[in-house]
Amino acid sequence: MSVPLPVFVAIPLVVAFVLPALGKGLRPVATFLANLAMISLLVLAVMSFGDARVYQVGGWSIPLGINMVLDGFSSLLLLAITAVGTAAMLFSTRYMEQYTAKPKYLTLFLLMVAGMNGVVLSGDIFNLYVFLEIASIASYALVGFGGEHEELEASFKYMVLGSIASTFVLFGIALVYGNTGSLNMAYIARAIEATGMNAGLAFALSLFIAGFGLKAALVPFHAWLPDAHPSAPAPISAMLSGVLIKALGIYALTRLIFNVFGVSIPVGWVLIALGILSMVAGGLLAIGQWDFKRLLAYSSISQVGYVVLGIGLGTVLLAKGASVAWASLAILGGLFHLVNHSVYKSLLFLTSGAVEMATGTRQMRDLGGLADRMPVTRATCMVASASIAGVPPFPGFWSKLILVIAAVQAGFYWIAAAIVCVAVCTLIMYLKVQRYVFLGELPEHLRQVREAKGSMLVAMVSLAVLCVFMSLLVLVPALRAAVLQPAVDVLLEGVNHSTRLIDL
Amino acid sequence: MLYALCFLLFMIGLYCAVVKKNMVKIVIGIVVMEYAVNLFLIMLGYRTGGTAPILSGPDVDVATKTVSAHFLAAVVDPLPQALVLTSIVISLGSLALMISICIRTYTKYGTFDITEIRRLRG
Amino acid sequence: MKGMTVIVKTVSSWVKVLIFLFGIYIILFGHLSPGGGFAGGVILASSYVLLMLAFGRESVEKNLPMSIASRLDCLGAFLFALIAILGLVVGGSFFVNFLYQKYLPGEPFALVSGGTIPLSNLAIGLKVGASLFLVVFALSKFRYDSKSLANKRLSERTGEPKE
Amino acid sequence: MAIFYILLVFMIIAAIIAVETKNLLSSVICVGAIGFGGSLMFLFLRAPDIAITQIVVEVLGLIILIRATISRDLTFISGDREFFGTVVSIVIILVIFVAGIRVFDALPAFGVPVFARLPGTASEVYVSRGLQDTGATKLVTSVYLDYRAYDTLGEATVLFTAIIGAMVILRDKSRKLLEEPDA
Repeated sequence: MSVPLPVFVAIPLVVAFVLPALGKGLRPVATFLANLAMISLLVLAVMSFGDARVYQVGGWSIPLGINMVLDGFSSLLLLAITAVGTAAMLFSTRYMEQYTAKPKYLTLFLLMVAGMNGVVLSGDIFNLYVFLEIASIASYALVGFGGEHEELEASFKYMVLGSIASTFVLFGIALVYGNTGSLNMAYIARAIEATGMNAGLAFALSLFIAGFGLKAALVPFHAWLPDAHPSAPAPISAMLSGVLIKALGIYALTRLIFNVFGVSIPVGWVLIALGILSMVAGGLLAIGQWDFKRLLAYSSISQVGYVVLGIGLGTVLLAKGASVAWASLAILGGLFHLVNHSVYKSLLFLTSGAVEMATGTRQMRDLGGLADRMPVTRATCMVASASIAGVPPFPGFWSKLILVIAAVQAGFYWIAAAIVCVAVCTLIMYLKVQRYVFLGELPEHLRQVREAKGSMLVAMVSLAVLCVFMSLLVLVPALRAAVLQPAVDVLLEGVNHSTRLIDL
Repeated sequence: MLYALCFLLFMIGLYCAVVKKNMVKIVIGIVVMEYAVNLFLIMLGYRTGGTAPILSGPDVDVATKTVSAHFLAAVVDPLPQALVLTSIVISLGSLALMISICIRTYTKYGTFDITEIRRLRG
Repeated sequence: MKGMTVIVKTVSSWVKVLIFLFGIYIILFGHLSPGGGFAGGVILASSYVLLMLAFGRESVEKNLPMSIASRLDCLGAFLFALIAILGLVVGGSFFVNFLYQKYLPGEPFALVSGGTIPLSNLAIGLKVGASLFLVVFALSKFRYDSKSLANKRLSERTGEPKE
Repeated sequence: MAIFYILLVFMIIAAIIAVETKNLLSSVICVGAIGFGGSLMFLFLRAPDIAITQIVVEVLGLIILIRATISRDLTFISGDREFFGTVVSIVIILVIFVAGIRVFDALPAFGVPVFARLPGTASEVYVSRGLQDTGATKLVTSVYLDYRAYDTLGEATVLFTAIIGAMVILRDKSRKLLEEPDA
């Protein structure tokens, strides 16, 4: 049975609209409903995985109405969003007891998920903008959820930069509409193919790169991320670092570049430059951090750099007309790293939340020796750290290896060298995390610390299990062909992809 | 030329949002940017000497629900207007949230000056 | 805040009704003339904002408590989503205008025309009115707190307590 | 045609005053002037719907903005951020402006809508078949609530999100002591 695509947006929306109206006595019901919504979304995402279809909202034929598109790329993102979202929601069931206004938190969480689902499923650029705004505004409010000095400051900074980014995107959309007369991605792609790029479209593309680059926190635009991500409650940090910057930033940018504007060499080099800058700067800045969550946030910038680098490498190779196999390899590496990062970075943020909740601090200087007190948290953190640092059997190793191979094959040895160097940086910073948080002497004030409980453990352990088995995605050819290759094919097909889907 | 003036308005807003250090000024800059984009979208749909996209009695054949050729040749583009309606609402929503954050920050820090609101290390 | 003078109170209690009616008119005729659910909803909200400015927060709180406004907000949004889902159930596609296409074609220029469009306008009007009232109401809470805070800050700066 | 130039120049002047004035309240009032200028502009651009929406939103937006400025001691924060950053930002903005100003040549001349120039766009159908398809005589509404109603759902959700977010931010107490974990 094929699931109607609007369901992915409608379920979280309707539940979100109902939750704030529930009375005080119905708090457990609200939590249950929110969890149920997330789990059903996950089930639906798994069920509809591998489909490729177009849904015409309102029954209007394509240029008239809005269409939603499900293809390999969007189903990959959809799966990541719902999986991480379900884990984060489970985690918040207990974690968010320390804050007030839990129903509003659940509402905002679901709205953010609805926004991200809307973005990855949209086939219409203005619709993409609207859902981008839903997800962004929900995340601004969630960053400030704590209501204390740091949270508010981070939230304001994030909101200002995010709003500027949204305005850039809207301006770009206006320029695209003025030049092509259409808002549908496939129609725009066709129009651009027919007339070629002109100054207006090029400017629109640079506005998109700046706007979505701000949302993805690529390096010249990264100022908000190291403040915003640590300030949010831990499950929200997991969502923000794990999927939000990818769905709103990288997904949207990649979709527009590959399937709408078409690849070109300058754009590819811009992406590579942004990727390498983010990788190096994020990695170097992360090592010096002593705040657990802040270190993770800087490391997110660095890891997102890998993804953008892989995609940029693919862009350059495709635009040069070099062998498709190499481009495919680079993109595969980038996308695999994207999925990996969404799993292990959200797991890391969840463990940081568990540590913070148990000890009341995030400063690594004040922590230490938690390995005996919190064995499960320690084990999950270990898995995630090993994975992100690229220790061989774990998935992070394979995605970095693929990127290095792709760079070497394409002849960009210096890029391969940069990847390896930043991987060493990453290894150092996660050794530091292990050393200062879980090993060493247990300070006096932490003797009473207890392991996290119930739903928090379930969420962390399930993500850790997922993280261990992710390597199979690339090692087993059948799985790779079923999960990652469709997404890569969507990007390789370029501007013809959206047109072909419409003509189906 | 009109488009360029509109772009100038956008840039003034961007300047205000990037350079000023008063939180409310920054918000004002963003509001100005949003005005400029809305205006730009509507200007894209304008037709010199056109009519508003609202049907009135003489334009419509009520029985067949068809529209007169005269109206078709004169009407401005309705699509950007629908888009701007959406984007105005979005900017109102984000304005409300931004001002809430400003006021709340003010009650915590006692100032609107972002150079004094520096608990977080850059 | 106890509100303003008697003149202002009397006038605004009359004008409020007119504004409210105008808002409803704008919403109902949204598919025929300029206006629509959003503009009408803002006008509805502004009638309550006027009341709040003239009579003070407390009297408005009695008139329309925040919990009810919040419920109305949810109800409006839910109704709009419901129209969309009914389109999926009845018309076979999300957001299909099933009323117009199947049951109620209506005459052009009539109040009852356009199928689900007037209903959507009503839902949006309800939602927008309630939510904007809520936000202005919530923002108005902070007036006095912040004044005392500014004094506190000033005294911290100059080093001597004020008042 | 001249009216557009007059209004736009008026808006730009108001924007410059809003940006540069030291008094926050006058700045907010100038934003109101930009908004009303824009509303008039929409009216002359044959978009009465947007004009009405703009006016009512303007009024409410001003109320919200003034809430942020009234009875505050520090409405007179002047000056910019640190010098170096300011210079860099200004240079970047100038570069974007100079780069961007040429892109408008590629657009059709002002006064020619896109759908009149390119055949087969959606707007063409909206105009000719909008009444037949949706039954609404105001074509903007037929686009807004029927053809592209999904956007409108998103828009209503944005407002909902923003309001819930504002209430979350403005709540009195945000943390509570966790009850002792039941061991």
